[in-house]
Amino acid sequence: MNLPLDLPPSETPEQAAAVARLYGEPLLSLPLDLYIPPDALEIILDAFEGPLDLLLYLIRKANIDILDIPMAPLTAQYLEYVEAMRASNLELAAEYLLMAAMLLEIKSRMLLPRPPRAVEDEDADPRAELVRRLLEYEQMKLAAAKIDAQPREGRDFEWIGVLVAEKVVERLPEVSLHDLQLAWLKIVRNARLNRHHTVQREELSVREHMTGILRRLGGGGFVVFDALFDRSLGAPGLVVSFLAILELVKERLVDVTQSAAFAPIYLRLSGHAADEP
Amino acid sequence: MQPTSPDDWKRVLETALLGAQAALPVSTLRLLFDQDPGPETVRRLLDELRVDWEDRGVELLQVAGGWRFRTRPEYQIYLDRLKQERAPKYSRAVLETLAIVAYRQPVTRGDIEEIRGVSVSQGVIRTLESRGWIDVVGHRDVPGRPALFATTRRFLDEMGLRSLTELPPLTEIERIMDLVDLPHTPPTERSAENVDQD
Amino acid sequence: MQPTSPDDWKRVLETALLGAQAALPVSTLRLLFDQDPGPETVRRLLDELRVDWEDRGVELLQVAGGWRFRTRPEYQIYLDRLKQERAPKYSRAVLETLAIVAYRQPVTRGDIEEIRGVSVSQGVIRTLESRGWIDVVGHRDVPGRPALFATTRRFLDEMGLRSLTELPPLTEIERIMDLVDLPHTPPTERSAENVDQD
Repeated sequence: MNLPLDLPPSETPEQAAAVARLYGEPLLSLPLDLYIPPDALEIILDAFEGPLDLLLYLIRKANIDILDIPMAPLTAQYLEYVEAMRASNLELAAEYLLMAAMLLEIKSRMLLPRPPRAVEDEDADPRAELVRRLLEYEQMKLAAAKIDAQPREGRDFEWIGVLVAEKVVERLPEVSLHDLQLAWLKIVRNARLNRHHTVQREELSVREHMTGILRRLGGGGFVVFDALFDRSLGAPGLVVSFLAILELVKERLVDVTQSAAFAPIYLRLSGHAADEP
Repeated sequence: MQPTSPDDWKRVLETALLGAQAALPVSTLRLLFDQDPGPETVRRLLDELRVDWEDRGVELLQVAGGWRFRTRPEYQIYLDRLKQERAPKYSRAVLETLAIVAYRQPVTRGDIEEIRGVSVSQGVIRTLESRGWIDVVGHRDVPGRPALFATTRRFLDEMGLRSLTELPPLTEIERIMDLVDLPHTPPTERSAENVDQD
Repeated sequence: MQPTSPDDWKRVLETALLGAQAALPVSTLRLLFDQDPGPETVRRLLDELRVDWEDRGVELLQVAGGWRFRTRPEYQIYLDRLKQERAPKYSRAVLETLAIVAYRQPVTRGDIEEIRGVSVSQGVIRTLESRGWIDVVGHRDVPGRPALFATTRRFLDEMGLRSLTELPPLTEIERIMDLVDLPHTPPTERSAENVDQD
């Protein structure tokens, strides 16, 4: 494949190169390494991580001083690749075209006579930004290689963790009453934003009885009303038990049935329609 | 590092066994060598290795699956000291859920979510159930029949309480909170101390 | 077994470190002793232990989380003979992205693309995230609020590093870059060592 060179018609590649001066010496021919066989393009495109990578390769292989890049041959070489890639219908990332435009712009700016007022030489060099990016990228590229070379668990070494003789009994978290209090404090504090929770001591006792009664009714069958009262609790206990039952009824957690007046009263969990006593 | 002597190969064996996650059979260990020395040689080296480790805190053992390094049981009391430090803690979600079940029982998961203002994961409930601190005591008779949770006898026992009425009273807490009245700072150590005296 | 001499305690330390599933900091290792010997003594014993293991296939290493034994990389070719599957190899795109996050953190995907000169696929980021080597540490306060990536503690651990300062120093290119007179990177000779302050 003959690669078209993006050079002015009057210039042969030799002339174009001769225009460039490397380290003060006229560059008569591009270093051989700058050329990559065109049929290797596909491999090359895969091998490079992007336009910066390709440019770095061209520069480093040609032993060009990165701080004084000969823009004309580099741009020509770069465009050659881009053109060839496009000609081979390889999927070319937009970044390669963007870089081509950037190189052409730098090249053309360097051809322009420098305005005399541009005193700050270095800043005026149109290549400065490109050089900065190339160097930063190269640094990260080398860093990537070093990180890859760094011994890595699983690939280069294994952590030692020999079996421990006895299986240690799993420790369960400790919870103190204080923890519970603090937890509740947080809840209340958050809830206060919406509404106020008032939970009183008596109510708690009722709630405890509610739980107890629900447990008694846990089987799903009927339990005689009287059996839910523990006489040893004394009058206050009986009242609380009764309040608990009322509360359960109110919250529709239990059903109360009585087949006839003065017949035994039965309770069961709501929703258990089956087995009558 | 190019092992040549039997001692070198013993180092390779030792390294492989120390770095292994499971017991290694002799048949596997033979793969380590450049040239298979046969099972007898490997066994002899393993025996030597076992002797080398005899006065250490780790021993080389022959178990069902092959050979394996293990810490000696005599050292366990020291290793246990390291575990003490990492006593696990329940998350805030678990503690708050427990508090709500304790103070508001019986409650559904929906109730808990309503009070906390956030959804309660199944994991939180399961943590408390598997700890044996809460269980299902019934179902509320509403669509979906959600489970009603309550604290267990074991919860009271492990908290050192005779009954739920011995839980720290909430009215006191709320009173303190009203006095302190911090709009967005969680209760300070001061209020926590006050709570302790209740 | 009742340890009395420093050598006995070294055995206990060794056993704890060999049996640990993670790096152990000196503060934790102090708990092993009947009486806390203080950090200096523990460090001295650890140093002795490290020397004791010098010609073995396993080495004692100080990493981010503390001290930990690991197999020496030179022995990996032997250990690999026992492995069913090889450790994953990462593409240059992944490695370069990792390097940029490691040395320039915190960075956005845009920053990475700027340096690499190509777009960074979501797959590359996801590879590093799912390996647990990078994660999102915040968002840059610019339109779109892009995520800021940084390396994780696990990255350090798996690389056997104590801190980012132990990353391989950046090539001296940076010195050359000073000559270029960069508009926004202030020239420093120490920037390679100071990555964690960037």
